[in-house]
Amino acid sequence: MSILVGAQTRLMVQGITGREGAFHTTRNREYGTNVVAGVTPGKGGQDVSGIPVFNSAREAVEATAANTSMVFVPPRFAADALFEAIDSGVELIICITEGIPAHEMLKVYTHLKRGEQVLVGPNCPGIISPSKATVGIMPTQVFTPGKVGLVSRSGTLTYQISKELAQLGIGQSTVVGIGGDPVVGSSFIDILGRFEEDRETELVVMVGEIGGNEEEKAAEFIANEMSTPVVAYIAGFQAPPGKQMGHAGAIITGSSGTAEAKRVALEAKGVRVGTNPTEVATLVKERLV
Amino acid sequence: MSILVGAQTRLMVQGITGREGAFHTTRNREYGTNVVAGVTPGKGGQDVSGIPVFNSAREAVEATAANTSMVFVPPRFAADALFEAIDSGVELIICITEGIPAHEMLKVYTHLKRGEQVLVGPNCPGIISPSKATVGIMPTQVFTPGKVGLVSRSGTLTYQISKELAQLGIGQSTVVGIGGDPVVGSSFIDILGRFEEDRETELVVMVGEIGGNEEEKAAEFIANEMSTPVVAYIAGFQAPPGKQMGHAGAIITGSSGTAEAKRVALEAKGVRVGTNPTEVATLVKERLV
Amino acid sequence: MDLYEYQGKQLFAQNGIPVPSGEVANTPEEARAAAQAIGGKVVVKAQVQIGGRGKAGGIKLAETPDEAEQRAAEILGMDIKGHTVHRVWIEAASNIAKEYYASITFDRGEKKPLVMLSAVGGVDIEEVASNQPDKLARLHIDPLVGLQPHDARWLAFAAGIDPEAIKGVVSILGRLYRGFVQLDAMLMEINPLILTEEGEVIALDSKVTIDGNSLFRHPDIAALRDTTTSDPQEKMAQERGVTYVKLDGDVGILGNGAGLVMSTLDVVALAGGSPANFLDAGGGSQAEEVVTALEVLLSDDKVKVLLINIFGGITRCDEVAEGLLTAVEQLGTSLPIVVRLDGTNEEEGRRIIAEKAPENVVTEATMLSAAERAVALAKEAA
Amino acid sequence: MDLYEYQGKQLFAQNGIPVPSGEVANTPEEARAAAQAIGGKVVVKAQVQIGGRGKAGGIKLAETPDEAEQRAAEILGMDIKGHTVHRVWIEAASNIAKEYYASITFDRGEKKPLVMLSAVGGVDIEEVASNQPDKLARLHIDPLVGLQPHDARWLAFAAGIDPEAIKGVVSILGRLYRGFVQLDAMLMEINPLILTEEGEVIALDSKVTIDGNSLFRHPDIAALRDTTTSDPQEKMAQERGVTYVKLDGDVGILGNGAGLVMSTLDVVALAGGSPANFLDAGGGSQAEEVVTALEVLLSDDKVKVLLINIFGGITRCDEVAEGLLTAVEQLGTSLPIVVRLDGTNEEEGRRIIAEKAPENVVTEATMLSAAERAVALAKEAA
Repeated sequence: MSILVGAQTRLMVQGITGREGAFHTTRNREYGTNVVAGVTPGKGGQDVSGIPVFNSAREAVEATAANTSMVFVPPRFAADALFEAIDSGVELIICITEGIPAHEMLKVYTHLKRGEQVLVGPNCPGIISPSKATVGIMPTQVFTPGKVGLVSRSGTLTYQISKELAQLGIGQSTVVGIGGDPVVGSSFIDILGRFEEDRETELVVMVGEIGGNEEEKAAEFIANEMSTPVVAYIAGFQAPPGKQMGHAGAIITGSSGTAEAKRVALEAKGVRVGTNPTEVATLVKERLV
Repeated sequence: MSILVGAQTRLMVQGITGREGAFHTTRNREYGTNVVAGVTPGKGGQDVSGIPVFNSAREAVEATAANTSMVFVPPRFAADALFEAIDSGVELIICITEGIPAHEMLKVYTHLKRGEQVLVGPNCPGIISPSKATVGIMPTQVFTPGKVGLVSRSGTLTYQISKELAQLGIGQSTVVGIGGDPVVGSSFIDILGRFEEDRETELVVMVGEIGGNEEEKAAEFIANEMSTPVVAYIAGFQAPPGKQMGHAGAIITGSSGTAEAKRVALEAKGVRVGTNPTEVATLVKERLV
Repeated sequence: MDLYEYQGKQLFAQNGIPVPSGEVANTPEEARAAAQAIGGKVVVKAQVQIGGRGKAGGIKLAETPDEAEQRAAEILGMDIKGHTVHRVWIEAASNIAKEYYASITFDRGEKKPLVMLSAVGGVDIEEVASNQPDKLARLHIDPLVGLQPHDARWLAFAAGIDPEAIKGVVSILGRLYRGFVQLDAMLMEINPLILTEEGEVIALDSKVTIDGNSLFRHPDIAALRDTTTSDPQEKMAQERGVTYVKLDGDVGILGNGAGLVMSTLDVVALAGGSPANFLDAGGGSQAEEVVTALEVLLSDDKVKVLLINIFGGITRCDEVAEGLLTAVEQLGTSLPIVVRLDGTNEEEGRRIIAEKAPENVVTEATMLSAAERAVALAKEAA
Repeated sequence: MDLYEYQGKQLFAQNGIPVPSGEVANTPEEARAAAQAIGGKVVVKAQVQIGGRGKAGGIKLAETPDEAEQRAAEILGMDIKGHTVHRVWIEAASNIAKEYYASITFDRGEKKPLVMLSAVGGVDIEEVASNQPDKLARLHIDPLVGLQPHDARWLAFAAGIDPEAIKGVVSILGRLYRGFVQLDAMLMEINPLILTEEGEVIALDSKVTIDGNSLFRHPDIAALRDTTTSDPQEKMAQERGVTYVKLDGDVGILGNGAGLVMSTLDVVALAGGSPANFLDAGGGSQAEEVVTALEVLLSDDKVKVLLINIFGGITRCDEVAEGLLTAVEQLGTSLPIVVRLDGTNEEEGRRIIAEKAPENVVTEATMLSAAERAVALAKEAA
């Protein structure tokens, strides 16, 4: 009935004593997430609203059996925190931090992929399995439990589409923001594969945008590997070529990577692409029946 | 009836056009080894006694389906040649070169161990499966076909013990020199495991020396994992502590790593240890029946 | 962050990659002095961040300092595909025997650096890639292992580099890779990489893009950031650290999050309107950021209506509303402003606007209705 | 290659690891001048490559330059566990608040660098390891990833480093690891690593071993190679690049390959004899190397008989035989020499000796019989 986060989640927060870290940790816990530990070097022994703080991730995992880590550490120190999370042995790492140098993420990613652990993000809003658990910064009031999985490269657009779904009475199994950086730990395909295996997810919404070719690869994957229906949305039809639109994930290089190219690739594989968030919700409604 | 090298070997030689490389390549071929290619950057298109030379290992493998590489490249360039051999996809790499910086080997080893390929050496005399194939610099006249496997950290001591065996009419399935450097691709355990799986190897001789704790680990492995009997020899009972004896593999640090400690560890696990090469041959003779 | 040719070449030189000696000139007089200092034949090259300078007349040979001055006078101020030439690079002319191509790209798909090398250079490499794919050697590099000498050799042989240039090319690839990593580059391209008549291999051009997220550890490169852009809004946005791209229409757009802003542009276009810009106030927008963003938008005369589309996650709608009120008051604008607030503290935000905002500020409940209203207002104003 | 404390500290300083200021002195006068230049209280430290200097009286405090000169005079020339003191290191005295231990070892077993850190320092770390294992934090590092800041922090917290020293210790561990890799070290140890009364963390001692195979790329370190060894044979062997270790007996031993030579030593001992040395002429021994090796052996008066044990692989027995004849002729020795030749070109080698060698050179067919004969001859000569 959900993927990645849920009742089984035992959350550790790296960077828990920062302003944003403390704020969102508390909100995650209020939503029902089992937050078991925080990590801030030098603040071991303290607590944040009763959540014990440790000097290192390894110590925190040993003491609390945390299985998931949320990384809320400033960009200069985030790659180190990610290596620490990997070495601590948690199964799932969710990195909210925006602005991590791409070459550092390259090293983190290469190291990560030699093992079996999962990273979502960086530069992502997190994951929510409505009414079970949320890890990250998503506005929880937008989401309701249901049978639609949602995976997105964009944070605010995720909220927008979830809101449109809610207006048609449609809830979500899990919503995953994978982040828009050049190097993210989980791709569309990784998350689509998990939704495919989740019995309770009956349809998946994939929210893409210009740049890269992850949507094209996803189209291939959906056609070959998925029985669960997928509805897509792509942002950026009006984006001018060659201009940087907000983050590095959104550069158009030459003719490939455009919203139009992605739409064509998806529709060629039988995936309907909504032209705006409202239409996406309508398409979902039609297909759910 | 043999491990690692044999009739299936298709050998590529990196550094084939050097003086030593060309000499030993020719000798290996004369013994019956199927030498299919050589590699020397910039000499692609030439040949060494009819063996075609390529500019890169990848090209050589593509053109000749080589499955084994012998590295005969000077120490400054050997780590690069090892990375090249790994990336070329050959199954087995045998590195003869002596004097490769240990930190470079650390990187090569770590990279290697992320895959399934096998490295023997560096700083080793190679491998011979008598009357089938030889790869390396061993004096082939010392070896005769038979049912004893031999694995050794020392080159000349390997010849010595093989000669003693020959004098008692005992031949070998395969003889493997694993090399004495701080970082070698294959340990005693790796090779013992292969002999254990080889149906035609009825007994294994393990030739160790002072330094490190590979013999101690092997004792454990022999006791827990092997049904094939093992006879051992350890060199260096007269070595003074703390002095460097010839190569970095032979430093005694404190009380552990001494020949005596190794003898005790092996005998505690029921492995007989000969006090000199002649006695080793006698012990083998007794056990072979 | 894209660098100019001369900046990239300076970084090349610092990393041991041979480049022709040269100097920057901002005026014809400086060009003359540079040519004098360099001596001999020089090339005067327009510094613009766009391809096809040569064909557009932005690269010219000069035999003498006099001629260099004259050529610089012709090139400075030129418009090359919308880019005005503010600087020229004067460099010693090379005797080109062969032209190659070399680059390292940060391959997002494979999540590895991609090295490309071709014995066909000095031309559009995408054409080589599609028409003569066997002439372009490609190799992905394991980021934890790095480019090894054998990788560079394989590329050189596979690309068909001439034997006399192999050593130089292999050496340059090694240095290019080290530079790529140390400088946090997303792209390093040399086109053409030349073999000279004298047998040297040198970089005759450079295209370098540095990861903006890494600039905190490259203050020297951050200082190169170009502020000569001619567009006043882009300049203002750059100075204030706002992500802004100018477009052709009349509906000014402000949103939070790149995806939502792009979607807003699309929805405005679907509603028959024409976006004037892309402006992302960022994920954690606070009141003062909204003020700054509005200042940028309102300084553009073409804007007839503003569309503010906020979905609050980290961003709080009440803070956005307060920022909007402050901005409208400070800037005293009477332009119609359509506001859509959703997400964190949405009700409080809407209440603030309903109670305190002047008449020209209106709210809409959905993104689609907000876009439609903004388009309608823009048409009225036109 | 082992470095002296002062050499290691100079490398530490080059890598940004704080060390007390200091100078080397070869004479009491130089020690005085050094103390003067440094100013204030100094410590005079014997430079020997052996532990336990302090207990042996090799480390002394001096309040004034006069006193420094006096202490240096006492320490220079001292014998510390068989090591003669040729140099002292004069350094500014530190105000020690806490003593820690830090090291990085090249762990051959795990094939990874091993970092060890303890809040208990200035003592024998092996005792800490066995008596208070929880006081010694250990961490293996992935060589392709390297030591990350979080590794250093974990070590510091796990070792129980005092809060006020955490930052300094973490910083030093990072620099120590970088140095370990860049200098191709097999060991880098700081014992003690101290926290001063002033709150600084500094390295008060150094123990550094560099991989001999890497010296071609560290010419500056290669130049530090110590040639002050007092043993004439070891000195001669060092100068000529022969692997030689002096022992106590009277049977001089020459072989090819470390394993075979060690085995020869053992067999000589089993035969009731006493080896005079370990000498490995190397895997590819040629005629001139045999000459050099014999020169080293014959310069030792204690040697009563020579045992030459060669198993030819790369080494060719005929070349060894020729080298032996040349050496015997050049050096004019009448000492009994027992030769055993096996392997590549063994028959040719034996024939050369049988036909051309003087009477004092005899051959034996096996290693065991050769050892027994050499031992018997040594007993006759004694």
